[in-house]
Amino acid sequence: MRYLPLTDDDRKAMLDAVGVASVDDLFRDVPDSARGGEPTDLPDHASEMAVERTLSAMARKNVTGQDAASFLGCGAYRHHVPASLDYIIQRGEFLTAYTPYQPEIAQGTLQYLYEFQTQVSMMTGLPVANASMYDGATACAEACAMAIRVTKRDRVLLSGGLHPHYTATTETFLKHTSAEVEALGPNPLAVEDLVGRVDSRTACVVVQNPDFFGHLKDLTTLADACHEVGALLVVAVAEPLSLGLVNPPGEMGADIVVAEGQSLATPTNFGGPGVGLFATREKFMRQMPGRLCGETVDEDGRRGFVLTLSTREQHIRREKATSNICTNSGLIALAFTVHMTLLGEAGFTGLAEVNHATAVRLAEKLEQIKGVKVIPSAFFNEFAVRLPKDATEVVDKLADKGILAGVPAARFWPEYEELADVMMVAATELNDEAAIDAYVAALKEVL
Amino acid sequence: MRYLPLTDDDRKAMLDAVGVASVDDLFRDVPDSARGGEPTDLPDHASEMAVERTLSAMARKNVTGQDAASFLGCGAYRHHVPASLDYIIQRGEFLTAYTPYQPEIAQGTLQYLYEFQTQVSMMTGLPVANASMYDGATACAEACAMAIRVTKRDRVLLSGGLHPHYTATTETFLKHTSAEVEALGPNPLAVEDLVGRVDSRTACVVVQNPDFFGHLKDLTTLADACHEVGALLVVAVAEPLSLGLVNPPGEMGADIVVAEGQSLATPTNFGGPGVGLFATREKFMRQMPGRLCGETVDEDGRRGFVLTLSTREQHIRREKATSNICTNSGLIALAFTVHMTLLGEAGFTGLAEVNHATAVRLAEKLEQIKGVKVIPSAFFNEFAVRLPKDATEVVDKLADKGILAGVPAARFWPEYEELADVMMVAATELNDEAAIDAYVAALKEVL
Amino acid sequence: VEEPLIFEMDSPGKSAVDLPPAPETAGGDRLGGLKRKGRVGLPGLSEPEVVRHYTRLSQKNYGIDTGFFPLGSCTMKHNPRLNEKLARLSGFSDVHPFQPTKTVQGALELIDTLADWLKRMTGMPAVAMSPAAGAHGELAGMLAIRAALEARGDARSIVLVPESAHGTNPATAAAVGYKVRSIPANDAGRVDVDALKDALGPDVAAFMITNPNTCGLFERDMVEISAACHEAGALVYMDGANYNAIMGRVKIADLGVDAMHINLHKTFSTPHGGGGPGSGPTVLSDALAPFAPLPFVVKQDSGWHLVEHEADPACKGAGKTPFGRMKGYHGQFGVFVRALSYMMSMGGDGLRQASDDAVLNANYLMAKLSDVLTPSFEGPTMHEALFDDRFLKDTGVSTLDFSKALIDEGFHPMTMYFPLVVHGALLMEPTETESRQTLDVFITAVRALAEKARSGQAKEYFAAAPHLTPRRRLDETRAARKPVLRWTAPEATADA
Amino acid sequence: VEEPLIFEMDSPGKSAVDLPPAPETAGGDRLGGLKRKGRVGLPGLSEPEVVRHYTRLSQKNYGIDTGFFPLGSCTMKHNPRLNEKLARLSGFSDVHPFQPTKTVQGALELIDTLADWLKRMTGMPAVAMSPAAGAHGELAGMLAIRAALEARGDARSIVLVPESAHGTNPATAAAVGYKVRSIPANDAGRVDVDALKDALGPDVAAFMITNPNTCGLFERDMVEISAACHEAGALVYMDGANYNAIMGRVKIADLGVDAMHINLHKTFSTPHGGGGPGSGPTVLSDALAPFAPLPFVVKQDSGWHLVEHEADPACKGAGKTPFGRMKGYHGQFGVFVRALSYMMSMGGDGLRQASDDAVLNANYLMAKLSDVLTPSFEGPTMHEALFDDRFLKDTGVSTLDFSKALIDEGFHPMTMYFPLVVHGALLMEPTETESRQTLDVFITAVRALAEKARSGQAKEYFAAAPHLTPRRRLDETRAARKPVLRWTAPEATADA
Repeated sequence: MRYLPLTDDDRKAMLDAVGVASVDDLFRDVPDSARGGEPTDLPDHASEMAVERTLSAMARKNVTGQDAASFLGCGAYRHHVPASLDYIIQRGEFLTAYTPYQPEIAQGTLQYLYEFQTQVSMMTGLPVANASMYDGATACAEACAMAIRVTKRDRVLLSGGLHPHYTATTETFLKHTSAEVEALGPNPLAVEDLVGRVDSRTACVVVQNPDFFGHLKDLTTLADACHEVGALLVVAVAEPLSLGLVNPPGEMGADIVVAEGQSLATPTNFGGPGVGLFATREKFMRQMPGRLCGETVDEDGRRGFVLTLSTREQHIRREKATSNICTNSGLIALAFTVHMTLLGEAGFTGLAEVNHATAVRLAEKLEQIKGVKVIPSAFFNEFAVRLPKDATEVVDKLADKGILAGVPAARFWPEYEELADVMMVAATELNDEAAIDAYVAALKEVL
Repeated sequence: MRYLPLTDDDRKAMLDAVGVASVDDLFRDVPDSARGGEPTDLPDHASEMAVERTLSAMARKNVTGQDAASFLGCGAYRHHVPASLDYIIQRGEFLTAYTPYQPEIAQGTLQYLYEFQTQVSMMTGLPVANASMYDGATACAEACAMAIRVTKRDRVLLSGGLHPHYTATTETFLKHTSAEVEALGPNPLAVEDLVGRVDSRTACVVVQNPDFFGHLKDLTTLADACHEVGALLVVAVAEPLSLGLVNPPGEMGADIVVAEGQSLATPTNFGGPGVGLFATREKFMRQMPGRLCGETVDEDGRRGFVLTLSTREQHIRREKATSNICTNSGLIALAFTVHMTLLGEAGFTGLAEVNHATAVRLAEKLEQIKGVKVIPSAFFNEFAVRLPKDATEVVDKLADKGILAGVPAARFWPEYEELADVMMVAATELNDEAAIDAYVAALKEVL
Repeated sequence: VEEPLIFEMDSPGKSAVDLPPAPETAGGDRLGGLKRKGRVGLPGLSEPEVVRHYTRLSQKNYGIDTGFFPLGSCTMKHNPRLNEKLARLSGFSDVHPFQPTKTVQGALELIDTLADWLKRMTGMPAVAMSPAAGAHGELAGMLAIRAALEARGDARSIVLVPESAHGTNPATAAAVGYKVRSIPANDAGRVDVDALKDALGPDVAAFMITNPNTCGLFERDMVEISAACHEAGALVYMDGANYNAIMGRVKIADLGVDAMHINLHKTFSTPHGGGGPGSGPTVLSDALAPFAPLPFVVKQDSGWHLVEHEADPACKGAGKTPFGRMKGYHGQFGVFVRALSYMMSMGGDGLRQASDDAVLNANYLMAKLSDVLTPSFEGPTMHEALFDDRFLKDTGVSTLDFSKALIDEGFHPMTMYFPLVVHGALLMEPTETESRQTLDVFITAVRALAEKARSGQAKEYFAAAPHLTPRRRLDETRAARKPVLRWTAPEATADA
Repeated sequence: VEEPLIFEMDSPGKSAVDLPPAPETAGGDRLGGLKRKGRVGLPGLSEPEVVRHYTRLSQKNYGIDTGFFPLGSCTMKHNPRLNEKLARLSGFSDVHPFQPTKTVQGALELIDTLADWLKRMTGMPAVAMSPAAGAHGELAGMLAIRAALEARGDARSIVLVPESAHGTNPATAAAVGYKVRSIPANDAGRVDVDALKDALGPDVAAFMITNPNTCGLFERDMVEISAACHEAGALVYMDGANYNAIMGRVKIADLGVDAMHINLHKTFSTPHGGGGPGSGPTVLSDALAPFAPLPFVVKQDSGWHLVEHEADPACKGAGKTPFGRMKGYHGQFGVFVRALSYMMSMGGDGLRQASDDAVLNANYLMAKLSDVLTPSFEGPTMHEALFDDRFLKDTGVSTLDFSKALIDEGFHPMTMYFPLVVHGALLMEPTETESRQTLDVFITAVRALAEKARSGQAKEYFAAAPHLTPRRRLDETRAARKPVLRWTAPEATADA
């Protein structure tokens, strides 16, 4: 067993040192009725080769973004991951470290978290950011809980354009608190009246930008309406690359910005792990959930970094903690921060431009197909389309032709018949002209 | 251009510091007639994505050992490469280091070379080994040159069972020296009379074990015959894994052992890079080619390692050097040594046993096919077979069925008609029962 | 060598990424006038600079790959590279969560196979796969408990937690709307069963217990505890933080528990990554199974099916009433691949041997250090060895000082000041992936330091430790008093 | 922390590899009685121990990834990870050299594409792809020269080499059976053309010249030199060690040379790997092209064809008479993939810019250090800055001491004592992948050290440098006097 360094000789000598006859004696505190836990129905240990063969066989049963032209989004985006990024995050000193509790031997982790917090702050347009959450959906739920703490109010209003998984996760997290969650239904066509629903009981309003259907919106009016009555505006960003091209939520009045960082950090990995980004105003800093890394000095006066404000956290505050989060997404945060560093200002804004142009190009070609309508007038790299046929069927047929054409809205709202012909389509820098043309041609065939 | 850190602002400031108006001025020593070397017919720089797309397209045009069941050997073997090995050799501190000329900051490289030399010495049964050569073929040529230096004789006798590339490389290397190279022709069926050809003019005899056709031989008699007349016995090992199961050449009287380390270090990589292993007796140490790492102490008396005996080398000895080798195969030597360390005694001998048993199993099944004859009576994991049909055609047809069945002898000796029906077949731990059965079934179909 | 922040290395206009050209569009942009006006503020670096920067940062870190990491309750075991390699197969990594399920049968098979292993190992009938980490798994377990109690019309209001528990336990209970009551430990370092029984009552929803507990001890009375809870109508949440000690040895189902999370990033080596990503699948009893969250995978005749809605016939029709959703998508899939790679590598026999070796290693440390340190409780211990600071009495050396001095010896310190039930705790968890040779070197170093501390001559040495690290002790008070959480351009600071 | 040798970590029976079971065979082994009797002697370690061992060893190394590496004549430029990633595509790595060529069309296409780039860049009509490193490429070039001369019945016996040449040049000439004559340098650090012309004669086979030369200078008279050689019936071998300075700037063909090797592991970043593997394709003039070694790739109507024999119609029929074979198989294929990945990433424009930046960086170093160090020759220099040790006169500090002191400042030393034509040489090659910021930090450090040396107060400091490394200066004399080239078990030593 290649991972176990003890030999039988070691075991014998160590049992002697401990003063017991066998390992069984060390388990003598286990009640008799709970002995015999050996999982005899599991296979024995296996060689690398055998494990690789088994898992490779499973992997081959999936259609990948390399096998098919992929236009899927809905909060998980396929971007090129630079080779140097994947090298850096595999370095053992990063990969096999723990949460940086001993700052003297964790300055590597701490400094990148500080760089990460700074980047997230810059992107979102808000002055403070934490060192990551599990993902965008849980960050959204935590933002609502935080808004409730900050405002000491109970009403949470969720836009119908919010990612349905974010909505469901937030509802679940707040289920057993005093909060009242009002989640609006999806309606990609209508203008949602959020302003009219904000009142003095409202802790926060949550909107997504661009929203789940791709609509890009000016949030200034909504922010003003929230602030007028003392509510917070929470903005969720499912595609953080959009921040390279679009006015950041912080500048449109958002009080908390949450985002899913996957798109800039890792391949889609069937949806996980991601990394939740979380930024807010300075005055709410001590109400934030999650780890925070701060600057300080060491005994010799040299700049260094530490985890800080841990009095918010559960290992100090226990049941009074701002959140129960402990392990978060350190390595994905590293991937995110390395990618942002590789891109820099020019790369980040340039990549956003390529994405938008690619999506516009796709939209222009789709609009030329009879019966196909691109729904949002303003969007970034993703938009909902209305098809002249059932979207689930279209997607299914195109999958057989090697095109992952989009995500049918019915996958999220099977009960909304009016969404049956709606499909969300995303385009990134990985979709070249040939893939777009193949898509358009195949779509024409099945319509 | 992502690999170039200078900005135009930097360039301008630096040109000012240098005191010239443009970079062109720095090239003013280039004669006018040789200016204008810009390769205008080459494409401009490209994104990672674009390069990856282009090279991936080339890669997909090849049939890999994962696409087809592969039974190819002839000096390049497909073995499982442990994941930890590939991680270790990619660590920047190893990958991006230079030859360890500054030992104070190269103890990592130097210690693994010392471990490598020790492992090679243990495996071959000879007391000293160098820190690697380019590959097995060049190591073989260097061994002959060394034998000529040691014996001050000129005749080199190459067995017909020596890998034809080793033979050709040796002939090329020695072409313009005083040496007389006698290379015997291939004959997988007959017993070669090497003993009868050794005489007092012989510098060395070179044999391969197992030989190119898979024959495993006791070399003791030949060694005695060489030593009796003052000649050296050079033994080439094309599959070093065989040394886990087979009596090592050093114990059968070899004076120099050369080997190709690829099989234990890297995937087959279409044949390169490999790593040449080179071991000999202590008394010949100062006549060895290539780098040597030796133990010493530092100023504080602590054990450390350095490159040593460099007075043999070309940067000191210039035209009197033992060899012109400079860059060798450091990183592949690391891969080799990591794999040997991972295997250890139990893993190395065990893996050799699995290989041999797999080859025997394959031989037993092939022998049951009418007209197919396994040629060597003793072999390790590879053997020549005689087919009832032209081997090149058989291999070609089986390739179309997804079986890389073997290497036709005619690929090396198109002029030897009597070898037209001979094919070399190898089996390793990567060939499972299912692959063997598929092979046998497909072979039956085409015969 | 000092390493600046990336923001201090900025050359405007530079990038380490070359982009493909943007395609031409017929109608210009479609941003609706919402185009960003100002700069983001990101620095420009070339690829060589970025690779060197993060390489150098990494060299300021300590990981399992670099040395012994006996951090109690964190199970810092070897992280096999095979896990990383297989998670990067494009068939796993380049798969989108919303592909038609017929195109992701392998991914669903993998989730179902991992779930099956977890169920077999624990003997539990169900498992919620989506929680993203241990604390998230606790939340899932407690939500399931609350859902089950509400389903029987008896939500209750109190959760009992031993005083030795990890902070996540009370925090989770509070997040699910429960009041928390603490249960004291007895002199043997275990739950005071009488106190527990006294506390149990009609308003107690659940008891959250860590077993092996945070003192490294197996809760001998676990079966009795579970029975008492169930008798009082309460459910039992077992914190699986220390599951590594008993996997393959104890079937969780035999202990009578209703829910337990499993930290794949600890127990199943997937790895910790400097703080995640984790994954905390939560095994559930029959009582809780119907309330498991969405989504989940079921095998049907036509293949694997992903249940994403309550309205799915595989949900409602099958008597399932999920309590909700824990996060986006379908769980920490990339972590699942790594965990299954590890589990298949170890096999049933290897996983049991891992527990045995982890426990043996801890008891060996305990045996070899008991005469110089002060063990808090009588053994045998499980996978951890707990000492308190009595051996430092009157030396002027604190637990913190002692731990920091270990860093100079080349080791990561043990967990300090936890659990809270002993004074100045030192909690060591060697795990099964350390060799006897490593333990012996560590033992020698600890013994030498203990003697040095007790000599009374080295107070200053300890107070100033560590001496050999990239940074000496850092001023945490300053960091918290006036928090600086991001870099700001020097000019901007001057303006402020 | 000291790291033992693996042999000192042995636990017999342990292995870090789990094997599949050996298949059953009907007739037992077929080893003909040649089964190994004794142990090999290899140590047994588990995977965690092996990973930690080599991780710790790596931390004792310095590489480009960790810092500035201005080692003259070694072109230590950034090694992109994209190269590593693409070389690991299974379509490249898991391909066997003896597959039917119809199954390796992509591999042959890659070789031919790389050859095409090399030919376009240099303007040379042919390239031998198989040499495994620079010195091996020199050998190929000189073998081709000898073959060409023999083909015209005029083998000749002498090769001329400048005294500033790398040692591989004379060693290679000798390996091809030539006598070596040295050509002196002039005061400007270049070949003394008059001396060369005097030496040329009917018995001179070739002139081997490095350009830019090892003093970092372009050989201004190169065109004239080539013409003079050709006029005398000799051929010109140009050592491509310093090609990085002029690629995209100078077409090699325009210099009149007949052969030049290209170090893919230096110029094309593939990387150096602590001493290889390298790859040294050698471009050839029309005069040498027919003699290029086997194997080579030709494009035919049916696809790419691999010529492995003289008897192949694409060989003999095409007027080719290869001089032989340089190594096993078809060249350093894995290195080819990396080189092409780099070249396509850089493009024609990027490769030219790389030369420009490399030359600019070297001239910047020269400009910024000329007042404190002593430049050996007047500039402009090409990609290297050469200084001699006059600035250390009477300080008691040697070039070696000075270089070792740089290590403590966080830099890899420059090349020392080479080229031999200047006294106490210090040869710095910054390459184009270093930023101005890095050069400035280096310049500051060198200036400070130079001042320290000249202060006369720091002789002992320099003599004892480096101070901060895993090992201080090592006793090389001891290593060479009684060489210990392998570990031996302590017992065995005692017996001896």
